[in-house]
Amino acid sequence: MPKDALGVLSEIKKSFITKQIKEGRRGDGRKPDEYRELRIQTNYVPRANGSALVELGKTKILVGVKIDAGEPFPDTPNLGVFTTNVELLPMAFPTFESGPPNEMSIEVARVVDRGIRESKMVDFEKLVIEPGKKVWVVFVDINVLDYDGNLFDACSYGAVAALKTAVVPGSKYGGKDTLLPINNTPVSVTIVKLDDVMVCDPDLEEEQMSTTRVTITTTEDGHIRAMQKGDLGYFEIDEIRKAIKMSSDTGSIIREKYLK
Amino acid sequence: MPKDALGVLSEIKKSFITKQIKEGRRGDGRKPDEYRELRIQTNYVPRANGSALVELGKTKILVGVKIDAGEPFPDTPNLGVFTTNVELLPMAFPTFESGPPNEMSIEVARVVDRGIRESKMVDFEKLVIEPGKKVWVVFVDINVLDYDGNLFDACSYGAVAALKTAVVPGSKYGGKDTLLPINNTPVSVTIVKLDDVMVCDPDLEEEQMSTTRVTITTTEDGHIRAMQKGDLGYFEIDEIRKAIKMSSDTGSIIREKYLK
Amino acid sequence: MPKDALGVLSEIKKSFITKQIKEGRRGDGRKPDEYRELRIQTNYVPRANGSALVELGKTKILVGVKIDAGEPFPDTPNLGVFTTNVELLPMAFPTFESGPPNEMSIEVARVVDRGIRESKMVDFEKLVIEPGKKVWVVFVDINVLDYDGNLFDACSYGAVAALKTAVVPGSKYGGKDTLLPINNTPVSVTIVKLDDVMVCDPDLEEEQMSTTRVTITTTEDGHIRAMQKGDLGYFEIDEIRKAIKMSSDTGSIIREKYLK
Amino acid sequence: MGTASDIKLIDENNIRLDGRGPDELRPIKIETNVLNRADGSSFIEWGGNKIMVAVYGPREAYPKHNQDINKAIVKARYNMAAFSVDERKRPGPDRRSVEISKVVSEALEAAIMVELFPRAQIDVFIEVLQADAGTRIAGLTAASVAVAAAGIPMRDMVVGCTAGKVGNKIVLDLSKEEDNFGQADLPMGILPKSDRVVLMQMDGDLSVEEFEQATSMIMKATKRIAQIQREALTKKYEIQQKEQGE
Amino acid sequence: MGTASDIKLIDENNIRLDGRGPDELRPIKIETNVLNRADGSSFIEWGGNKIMVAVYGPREAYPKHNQDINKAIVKARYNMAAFSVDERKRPGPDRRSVEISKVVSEALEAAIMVELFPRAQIDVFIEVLQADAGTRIAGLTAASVAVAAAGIPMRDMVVGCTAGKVGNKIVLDLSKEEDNFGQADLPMGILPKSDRVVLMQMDGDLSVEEFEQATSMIMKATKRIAQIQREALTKKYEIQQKEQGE
Amino acid sequence: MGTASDIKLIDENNIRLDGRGPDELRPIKIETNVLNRADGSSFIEWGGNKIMVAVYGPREAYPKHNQDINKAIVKARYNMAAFSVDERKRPGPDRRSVEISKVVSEALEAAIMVELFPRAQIDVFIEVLQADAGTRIAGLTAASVAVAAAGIPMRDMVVGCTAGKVGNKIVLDLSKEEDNFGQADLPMGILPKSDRVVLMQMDGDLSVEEFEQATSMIMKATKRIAQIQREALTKKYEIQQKEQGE
Repeated sequence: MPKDALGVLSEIKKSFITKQIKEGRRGDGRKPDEYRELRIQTNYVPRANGSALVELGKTKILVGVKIDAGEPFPDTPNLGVFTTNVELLPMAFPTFESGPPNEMSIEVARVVDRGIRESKMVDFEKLVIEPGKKVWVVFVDINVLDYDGNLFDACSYGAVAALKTAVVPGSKYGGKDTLLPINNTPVSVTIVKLDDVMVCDPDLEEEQMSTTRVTITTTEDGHIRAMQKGDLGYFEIDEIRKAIKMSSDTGSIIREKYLK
Repeated sequence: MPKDALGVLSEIKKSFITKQIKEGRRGDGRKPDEYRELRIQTNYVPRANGSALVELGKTKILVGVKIDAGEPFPDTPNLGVFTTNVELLPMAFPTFESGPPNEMSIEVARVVDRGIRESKMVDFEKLVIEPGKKVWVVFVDINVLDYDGNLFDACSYGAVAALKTAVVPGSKYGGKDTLLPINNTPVSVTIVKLDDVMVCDPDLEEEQMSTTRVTITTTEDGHIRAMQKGDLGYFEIDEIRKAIKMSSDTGSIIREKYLK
Repeated sequence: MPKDALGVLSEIKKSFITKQIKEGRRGDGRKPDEYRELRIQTNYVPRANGSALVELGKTKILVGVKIDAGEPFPDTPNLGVFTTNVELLPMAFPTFESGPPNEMSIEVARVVDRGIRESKMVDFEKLVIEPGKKVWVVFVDINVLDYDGNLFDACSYGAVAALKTAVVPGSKYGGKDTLLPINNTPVSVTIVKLDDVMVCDPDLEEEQMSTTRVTITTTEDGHIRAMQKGDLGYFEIDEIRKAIKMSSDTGSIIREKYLK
Repeated sequence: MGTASDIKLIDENNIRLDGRGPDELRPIKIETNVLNRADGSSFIEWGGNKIMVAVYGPREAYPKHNQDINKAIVKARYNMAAFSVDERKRPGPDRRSVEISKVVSEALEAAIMVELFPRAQIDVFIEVLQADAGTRIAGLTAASVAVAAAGIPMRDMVVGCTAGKVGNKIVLDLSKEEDNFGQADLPMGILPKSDRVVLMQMDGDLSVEEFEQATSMIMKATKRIAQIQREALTKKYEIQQKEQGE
Repeated sequence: MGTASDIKLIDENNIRLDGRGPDELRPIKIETNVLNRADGSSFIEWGGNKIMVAVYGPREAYPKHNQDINKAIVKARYNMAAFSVDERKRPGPDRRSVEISKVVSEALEAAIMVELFPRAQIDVFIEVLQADAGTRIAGLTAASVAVAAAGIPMRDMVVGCTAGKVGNKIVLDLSKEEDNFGQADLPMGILPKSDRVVLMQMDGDLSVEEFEQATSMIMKATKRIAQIQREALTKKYEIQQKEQGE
Repeated sequence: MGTASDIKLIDENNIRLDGRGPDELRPIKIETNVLNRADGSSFIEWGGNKIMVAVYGPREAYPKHNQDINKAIVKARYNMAAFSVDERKRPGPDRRSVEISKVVSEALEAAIMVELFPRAQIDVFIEVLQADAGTRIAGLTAASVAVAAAGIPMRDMVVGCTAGKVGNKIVLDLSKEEDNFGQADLPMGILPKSDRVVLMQMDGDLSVEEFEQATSMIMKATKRIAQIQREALTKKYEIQQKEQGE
């Protein structure tokens, strides 16, 4: 996280936020398990095979899915290919620079990718055109346009929403266009610790103040499909238990409300 | 343009040049529409399939053309492939550095490429060996050896001269060697504005003093095939009209004299 | 050589070493033609097709050989492919940095490669699976773990030892595993000049003090197969003669004792 | 320009494939302040193009040896999203986008009062989210709005517009098919107050007369586009004033 | 996780392919000070994994603008030798190793008293010489020993350990086959004195109950691994004291 | 070295494919001051080789942390034009050119009075425009002339020359065919006043006797080549003096 990008938070502001959070209130008035206003607009880029513009508070990302025929990996000849890429566009934040993916964008991309892959959301076995030779290759490209914290969840929601509405362009090869085969809906929820209080969906100020972070992705069955602890601090086992519950509960709401 | 590479021009020199140019004279005594001494030596590198050493005043560049069989682009299966590359060799100027192409070398390469491509100088339809599978690939590599301004024109003349004498090495694949099929001869002329006076073929001092630049490529029929305005200033529409005429007139002379 | 990596040698230490060497003694008590303690442990990485851990004094390197089927080079359709790569791991020395190969690692890799290739140690004609189409590709990857001088010889001994025990994995393609076909055993010996005294197998202190360096690779027949002079100084022809003899004599001992 | 095709791009009644007349623009919509983090931003829809622009600065130029002691440097970066075109584009700059970034930077710098900000840098990030022919001039048009929205003083706006030749006729604002199969393409960047040309590229085949015709078409369209720019900015100021009024 | 396979990874008697029971670790051996040049070093063999770790620092952070005026920064670099895996790996970092380097750096920094060394940098180079499942947690375990061997003060050691799910059963310390064909993988980094979690990643499918079971298995194993770490370090100190005594 | 071939490179009368005797050089021609911008320059034709060299410096070494407080550093960059060889070469350095740049830099530094220019850098750019065997020693020979033409003080010139083995015979100055199909190649860089060796590489198969023979052939040729270098420089001085005289 770019701690000092906008100038480090002033000590006064910090102690104010700390005091508030101990009383259960967050800077913007949210409760600990409350996520920011979420807006998802699918099919924002008709030229893509699937797309979604996501606004999570003031964080804004755009996901485009491109699907084309290609070769399978040698070790999985009967599965479609799936790749996830995150671009931290320099427009999104004063210190983001153009260039190859860095540590931060790679971590976000891999955590989003893992949640989708491990939940078996997309039925890759149905994405084979000619076994061992030709399969559908699904590219998920995530562009971060405006950064105000919690890229993990914003990018994950965008990828899931774009995939759920994505079309396999079979007509390009003499077949029919079909929806991408989807099995279930993974939802990721990211939780940070602010002075021992755990809150979900941190904005940038909270990210800068937090000591540690965990992203937990669950599916409809309440099972955990992917986790990623990050940042310098630690969690007690009990705190992880609490985080899993928070992710599962909040995740259910988000799934129902935005990712049907 | 590397404005301060040799130290910025002194103010005294600048005002002298400005005064002179208002009286219609340039630093080296040329008239506004007069190009520098031009020497083109083709077949300078016999190991290449075509080559030309160009001296335009003190600017010196060497073009080598390599032609070999390769795959066509998927969207143009029945056309030969053509690529232009410019290397600003570090030997050519104190601030040129080795490394991948930069903004300046890319712009020169693309403007040279565009003039040749858009004029339909080379008959790419005749460069097909096996339709959709195998075509002739033409590499134009331009090495800048000594830099004293106006790379656009020097590189363009070199590329045109090298292509006009280039041999398609059919004998390498059991056929016959033939000349590259050529339809016409595009000529690029670059014009800069020195305190509202438009002059062609600027040397480095003039480039450093100029406020803006335009490169215009025309063919025998007097038609415009490519244009590129560059640098920070502006042109009035009337000035562009004048530039087109200057390019067409001077271009005709150069075509007759050096690029037959 | 990283002259000032650990701080430049103090002048006192330098003049002490110089004085000693004029009396025929080296810093660690060795004679001029004496190499440091050498330990070679082959098959250190069973997952590789061949491997060797080499300790030459306090220099420690690990070589892994990977052999797999691949395409031959177009100009040598009936020969196996051989590549040598040296990684100066940042763990090996305070100023080594991760990143693409630099001048130093490329020179070491190329000198090691040349010694093996020019001595015709490996019988590449026997590494053809299907002429012109499929051959065995031999990758020699050398990782420098701890650096105390004379990488040329340490890496060369490791590569030779690993290749001599390497297995061609024919069983992977329905055939049998066989030993890599080996004809002979090149031995490289590196010699530096310390104030006009020539010593072999320099440690880092000696490298830092030496004025020039030569690496000479010989085979059982006493023939020279590869040489590389390096560093800023010079050799008299007579000194080269002496170096060749030193390399051949010391090389014979090392071949007998460690590379059988 | 000029890949052969049997498509008839314009008919005998001068009606183009998408129903437009020769001198008709595609629909254009500009919004400002669409991003929170940037100092200024804009979003343009021009035909099927969707382009977002963010401006940061003036801020200290970095690295320092790039600073100009007399003025700000303007660095535009034109970039296409991987999914913005039919075939997925690999992320990162290619030679085309390097060239466009250069000419767009130069066009903007001609309009911005760079002499007010010595040693500074003004970054303009142009992200093409969906591409549909004419991205460079749509991006330039939006960039000019974003610079103004960032409160950076300008001598004039910059308006981008293209004319071209299809079926031997000069037409305004090429569509994707016209761009792919047409005979010439002339993108220009104009300062509308003075009709000065700050960006011009051309490829294809134009006689001098055709060039005149194309230029005059562009010059007229420029006024209309400048009006859309002004409205986008006015709307912004209205909102700001309301907010201050509350 | 979860590539389909007919291999039966665990049988009805809870015996795993390599003969281990569900909560059994593979053999682990740690040595310290295996390198001369580094400030601290260690070598771990864990099952078929062979991993070498070198520590340099605390030294001045470079480039300077990376310095933190309040503490040292910890930069771990996880790297696989080209020959460490079945198919030769091209040298240099890939996306997986960038991610592992990041989470391992963060886990180590949580244990090191970084506040003692403002503006400094501690480099930890983790070189996987042979890979056999669980390289990141074996590397983390060895890295912690190497940092201690370099004499850098730590609040606690960091112990890495993995649990996973195979054949619907929770097992400790996945083998290569279990990693390739299992149902879940949960690598953790633990501070053994306090049971705090400083590294955690998971992929696959775990119910909440299975997560509990896996975590408790890891916590127990942590004590055993911490003991091996201590022994490796004690042996080192014994040798040093003998040397000083002589 | 040593790709098998049926070509007979030298016949029973010791006549080589191109008609030369064993100790005969190919034609060599050197010109100086062929470039305007560089501080010194030269052009060499050696057989079919065409190589241009430019020298810049001594100038302040950059970046600063590369400066040597005791002497100038010499950075030669050997580079082949894309069209200089039979198959087009991709622009940019490959491993071969990195190695050649290194040994050529070292050879030149041994001859230049670098101690006169602390903290400085001398750049030597060697561009192979057409390659025809022996480019590194032709480039070194020309580089030495370009350094002298730049007015940089040298202890001695550096002369490059190659001997090799073809058809079991030692011959001077290998041609392209001899280089491709011969048995050994021994390029050397010599200071002609002192016969000191500042560059030496070898690959192939040479007995000690053959090495002696090759070396003595090179040493003799060195004198001839040094003479050509001197003449190229003298011509330059003549021209300069005439110019000054006018």
